[in-house]
Amino acid sequence: MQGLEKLMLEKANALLQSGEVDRVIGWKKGESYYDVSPATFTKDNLEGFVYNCFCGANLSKYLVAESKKEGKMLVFLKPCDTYSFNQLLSEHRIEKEKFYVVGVGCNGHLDMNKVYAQGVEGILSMSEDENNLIVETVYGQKIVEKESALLIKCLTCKSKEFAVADETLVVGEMKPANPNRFEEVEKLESMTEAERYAFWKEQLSKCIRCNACRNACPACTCINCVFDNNASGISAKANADEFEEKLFHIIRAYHVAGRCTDCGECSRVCPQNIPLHLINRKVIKDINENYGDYQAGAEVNARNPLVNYTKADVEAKEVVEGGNK
Amino acid sequence: MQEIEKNQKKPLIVAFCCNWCSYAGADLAGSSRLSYPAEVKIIKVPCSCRVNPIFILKAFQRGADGVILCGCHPGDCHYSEGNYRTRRRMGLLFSMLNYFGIEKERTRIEWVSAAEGAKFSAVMNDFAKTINELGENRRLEDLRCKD
Amino acid sequence: MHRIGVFVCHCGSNIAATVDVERVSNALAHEPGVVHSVNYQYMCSENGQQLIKNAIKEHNLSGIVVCSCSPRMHEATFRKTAEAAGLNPYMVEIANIREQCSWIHKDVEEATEKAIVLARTAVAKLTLNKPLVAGETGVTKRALVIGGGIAGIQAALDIADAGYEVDIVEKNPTIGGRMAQLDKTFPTLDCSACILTPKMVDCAQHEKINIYSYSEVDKVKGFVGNFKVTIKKKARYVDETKCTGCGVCMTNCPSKKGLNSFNMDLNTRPAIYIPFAQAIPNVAVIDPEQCIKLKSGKCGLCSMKCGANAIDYKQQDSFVEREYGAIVVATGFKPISLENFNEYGYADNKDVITSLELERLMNAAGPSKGTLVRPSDGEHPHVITFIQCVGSRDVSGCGKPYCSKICCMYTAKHAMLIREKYPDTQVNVFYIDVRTPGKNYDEFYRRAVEQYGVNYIKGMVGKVYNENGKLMVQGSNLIDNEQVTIASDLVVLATAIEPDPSVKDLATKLTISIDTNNFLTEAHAKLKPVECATAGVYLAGVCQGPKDIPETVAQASAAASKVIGLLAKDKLKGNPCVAHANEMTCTGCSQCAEVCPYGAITYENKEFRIGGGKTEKRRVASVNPAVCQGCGACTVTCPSGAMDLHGFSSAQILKEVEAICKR
Amino acid sequence: MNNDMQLKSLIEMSATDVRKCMKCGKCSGRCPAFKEMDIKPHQFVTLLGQGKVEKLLASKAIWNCLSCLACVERCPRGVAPANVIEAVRTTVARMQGGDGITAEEIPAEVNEMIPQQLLVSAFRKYKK
Repeated sequence: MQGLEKLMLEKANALLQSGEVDRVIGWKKGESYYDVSPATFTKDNLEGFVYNCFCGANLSKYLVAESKKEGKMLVFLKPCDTYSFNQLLSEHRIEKEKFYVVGVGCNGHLDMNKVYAQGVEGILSMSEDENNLIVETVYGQKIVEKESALLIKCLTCKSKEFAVADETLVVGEMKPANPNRFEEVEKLESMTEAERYAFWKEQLSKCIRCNACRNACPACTCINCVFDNNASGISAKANADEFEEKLFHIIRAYHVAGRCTDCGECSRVCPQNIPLHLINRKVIKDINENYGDYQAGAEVNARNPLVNYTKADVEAKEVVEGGNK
Repeated sequence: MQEIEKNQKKPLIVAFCCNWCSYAGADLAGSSRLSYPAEVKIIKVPCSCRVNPIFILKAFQRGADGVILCGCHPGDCHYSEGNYRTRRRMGLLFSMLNYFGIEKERTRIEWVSAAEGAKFSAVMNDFAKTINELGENRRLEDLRCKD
Repeated sequence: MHRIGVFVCHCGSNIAATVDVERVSNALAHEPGVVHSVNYQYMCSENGQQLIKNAIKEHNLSGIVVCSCSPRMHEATFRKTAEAAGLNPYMVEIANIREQCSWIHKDVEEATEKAIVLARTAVAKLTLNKPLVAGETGVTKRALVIGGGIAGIQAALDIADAGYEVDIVEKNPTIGGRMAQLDKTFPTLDCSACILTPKMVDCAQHEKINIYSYSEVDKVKGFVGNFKVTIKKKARYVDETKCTGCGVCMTNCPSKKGLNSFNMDLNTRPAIYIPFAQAIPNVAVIDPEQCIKLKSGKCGLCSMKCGANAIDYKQQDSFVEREYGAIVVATGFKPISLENFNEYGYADNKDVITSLELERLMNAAGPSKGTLVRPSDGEHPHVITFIQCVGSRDVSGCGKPYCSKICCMYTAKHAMLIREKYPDTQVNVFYIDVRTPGKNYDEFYRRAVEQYGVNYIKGMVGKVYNENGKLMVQGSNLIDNEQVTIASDLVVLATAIEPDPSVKDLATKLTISIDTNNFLTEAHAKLKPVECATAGVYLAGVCQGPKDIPETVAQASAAASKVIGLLAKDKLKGNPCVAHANEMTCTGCSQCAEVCPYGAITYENKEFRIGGGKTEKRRVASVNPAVCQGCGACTVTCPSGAMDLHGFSSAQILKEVEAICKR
Repeated sequence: MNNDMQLKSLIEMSATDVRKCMKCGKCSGRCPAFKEMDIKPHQFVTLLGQGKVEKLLASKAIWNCLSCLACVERCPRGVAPANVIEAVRTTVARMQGGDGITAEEIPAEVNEMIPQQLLVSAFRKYKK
C-alpha cells in the first residue's frame, strides 16, 4: 500500500505543478493511522495525504459540491467508487471536465471495529504490508490479518474494474471480486414473512435517525431531502414510531433504486451497524432477476431500469413471488 | 354486544384507479349494480403511474389494511406506457415491502379496462376477502394514527 | 380561509334511496372549511345548477364539492356552473356517491357512512386545490389521412373542400384500397371502379390534397393541433416527378413472375408495374424482390426503354417531416388467413377461392378479363357453391368472434351476378343466418332468391373434398334435417375480414387503443363513434369495425367534419392539469425526461442567487404545458420530489389518503 | 330419477354449454354417421337445450355415433355435441344396468391389439 501511496502523491504533485489540476481530493491522516478522512489538498499543501487500508470512504459524493467550484480537481477513485462517479455523471450532478480521475488499486479496506474485536488494545502505532496490519501496542506487536477485518462492503466486493478513469495506478494484482454478493439477501428471502419482519424490526429499531447513511450515499444528493421538506408530507427528523423507522429506510432504498451502485457506504457509516446494504441489494437482485442484469454506473447515460420497461415485463406479483422461491 | 362490534373493525382498503380505464370500470360496476364491499374506497389518479410509493406507505400508516392499484391493461394505457412503468415500480416496491415482512397479500395490482365492470367488482370482492382473512395490518402501522 | 360549499345530489332516488342524503349534508356541514352544505333532488338540473351558482355568490364560496354521480358524467357540467358564478372551474371536486356507493350498496347505514367518507375526502382534496388556467396552443391547419382507400379518399376530399390542406399517406403504390379491387357494389350493382376512380382523380387534382403513395407513417410526435409526423417514402425506384405512366417499362420487363397482389395473386405481373390502369398516382414501381437489375445488377431494360428517364435503381427510402393539426386513421382491412380452416380445402384446391378472389375473377380488368372461369383449368364452372361465415362468428379460436357484416350482402351480389350472366349455372349458398339490415338490403337478398333462383341452404358446411375433379361440398340442410353433398365446380368462401395488420404499429405510434380483435377503439361506442381517446385522432372505415361502403363513406365524412371543426379553431384550450418542476429542489438529474412519453420536459442551466451576492448556475427541468398530457409518470420518477402535477398533486393525494383512512 | 334430475345430470355430464350453439349445423354437416342417426348431432345439442330428456334417451343414434369427435373439432362456438351424445349414451347404459361386457370377458389374445376407445365402447355397447 505504501508503494501505491507514493505513486499517488507523485501523481498529485505532478498534476498540481503542471497546472493540469488546481485541487486534489483524497484521504488525510488524522490523529492516528486508522483515523483517516476525505480531504482536499492544494499545490502548497499536500500535508497528511495518505492511502492506507483505512481509506474505505467513497470520495464521489464530495464531488457534487466540488463540481460547482472553479478549476479542475484530481480525484482518486477505487474501482467501486468509479461506479458512483459515472452515476453522478449520468444524473448531471457533476461535470466530467471538472475532474481528472485516477483509478487506484484496491484490495479491500478495513473496519477498525473488527480490529478491536480481535483484542487489540493500547495502540501505539500501526503499519501494514500486503496481507497484514502490524499493530505496535503497549503489550507488544500484534499482527492482524487484513482478510479478517475487512469492511462489509469489501467482503462482498462487486467489481475490480474501473468504470471510469483517465489513468490508473495499480501496484501488483488486485484480488478478484466476490461473485456471491447476494448470499445474505437470499438468506433473508428464504425466511418466512414473520421471521423477516422480526429481523428488520430488530435491526431498524436501532436506527437513531442520525442521517449518516443519507449523508454518505452518493445517490442521495437532493438539494432538499423529502424528509426535511415539510411539503413532502413525510418529513420527520426522528423516528417517533416504529412505522417511521421503516418508512425512512423503505423510502430511502426506493429513492436510490436503480441508481444505487452498491458501494456499501450506508452500512459502513451506520453507527448502529444496521446492515442497510441488504435493503439496496435486494432491489438490485430483484432488478437483475426480473428486468435483466444492471449495474448502476457501469456506463454513463445508461437507462436506469426504473425509467425503462419492456412490454414483456413480469407482473408485480411475480417479482414478489420470485424472491421467495 | 356493541363492544364486540366495535372491536371487530372492518378492514380498510384504498384503491388507486386510473382515470381512463379502471375508474371507468368502477363506474361500470356501479351502473351494472355489481356490488363490492363498502370498505373499498377509491382515489382517482390520472394514470397508475401517478401513484407514488409514498401514497401507499401513507395509506398503511394511516390504518389501511390493503392497497390495490388498478390501471389499464398493459398495452392499453391512455398515455401509452404509464402502466408498464407502474408494473416495474410496484414490482420492486411490493417485493421490498415483502422483504420487510409485510404480508404480500396486502398489496396488489390489477389491470381493469373501462369495459370490465364485472372484473372490477370481482377483483374488489376478492381483495376484500383476502384482506379480511389476513386481518388488521400490524406490520406497517403507525400507532399514533390508530384510535 | 377556505369557504367550501357541499352540494349533495339525490339523483332522484338513484342516490337518495340508499344514501341518507340529509345525514350526509349535515355531517359535511361540520367539516373544517365547509361553510355551506345542502342537498337537492337533481344538482345537474337547471334549478340545481342555479342553486349552486346562488350559493357561490351568497356565501362567497372558495370552492365546491358536489356529491353526485361519477365525475366522468358531470364534472364538466359543474365546472361550467362554477365558472358561470365566477369561481375557477378547477375549484370543483366531485364525490362519486352514485356509481361508487348508492348503486353498489344495499344497506342504508353502510352506504351513508361511505358517502360521508367520500365527501370528506373530496373536501380534503379541495382544501389544497389551486385555481388553474388552461393554456392555449395554436392549430396547424393541415390534416393527415392515413390510408387511401374509400374512407381516406372521402375524408380527404371533405376536408380539402372545406379549404384545409390534407396529406394522404398510402402504403401501396396507388390509392383506391380494397374498393378498387371490387367488381360491382351492392345493393345497386354499380361498377365499383366507375364510382371510385372519379374520386381518386379528384384527390389527385385537388389543389389542397397531397398524396404520399407507397409511404408509411414512421413516427408521430406532438398532440392535438400540433402533431409532427415523419413519413417514410419507400423507394419505388422510379422518379415520380418524371414517370408518365406510359407502361412501356412493363411490356419490356423480362421478369414477369411476380404475383399480382392487386389480382389477389391469381396471375403475375412484371417486376416493374403500375398496379392497375386507373392507378393514382399513375406511376410505375419496381418490386425489388423480382427486379433482375436490383437483385443481380444485370438487366436495366426498363431504364433503357423509359422515354422519360424516370427509372432510378439507386433510389433509397426517404423521410419527410410534416406538421398536422388532426389525423384520420383509415387503414382498412384484409381477409383473414384460412390456415385454420383446412376443412374447406382452400390450400389444396385451386377452385376453392375467397370472395375477394372471385371479385377479381369477375372483373373485366381481372386475370380472366371478366369471364368467370375455374382457376384450375380455365373452364366455365356449372355448379358454384358459396359458404358463408368462414371464420366469422367463431369463438373456437380459429377465426374471429364477430360478424364480418358485409359477407351476406356480397355473397347475394355474387350469386345474383353469376346467375344473370350465366343462367345455366347452379348457385348454392350455405348460410347460418342471412343478415341484411340496411336500406334496400333485404329486398336485394330476396331478389337473389326469388328472381335469380339462387339456392340458399340453411346449414354449415362440414367439409369440402376433391372427388374425381369435382369439389364435394358436404354440409347440413337444417330445414330438411338432412346432410347434403353438392358436387361443385367452384367453391367460394365468404372469408371473415380483419383490420389491416399495419394498424397495430400505428396504434402504438398514435397512442390510441386497440381491442382484442385489433379494431381501433372509438372514444365512446355510441356518442363518439369517430373520435379516439387521444384528442385530434379520428377513425374512418373498417379499422374501427366491420362496415360496408356506404357506412364507411358516412363515417369518413363524419370524421372529416370533426377534423374541419378542429382545424377551424385558431386556438385550443389545453388541459391545465399538467406537471411542473419545483426549481428550488430540482437537481436536473434527467430521470423525468426519460419517462416522459411526450418529450414535454427539457432542461436549462438557470442562474440562481445563493446569497452573499453570489449566484450559481443549476440545471433544472422545465415542462412544456402544451405538450404535457398530465399522466404523472415524472412525478414518481423524480428522486427529489421536485416534480408535481396540477390537479393531482402529491399533497392532494396524500390528503385524500388521510381522509379516507380517518376513522 | 325424475325428469328434472335427469336433465340436470345430463347437462352436468355433457360439460358443454349448449346455449353457445348458434344453430349453424356444422357438426351435422361434418358427421360421418349422419345418415344412420335418427337424431342428428346438432339436434342432440338443441334437444338438451330444450330439456327434452325423453326424446334424447329414446334415441337410437347414440349407438351409431362413432365418437370420432369431428363435430367437436370443428364447432365454431366451442360446443361439444359428442359430449352430449356420450352423456346420453352413458345415462342409457346405466339405466339398463350391468349388461355390458366386463373387462374380464375380453379374450387375452385380442386385448393387446384393440384400441382403448373401442374397448370402452364395447363395455358399454355389447349386448345392448
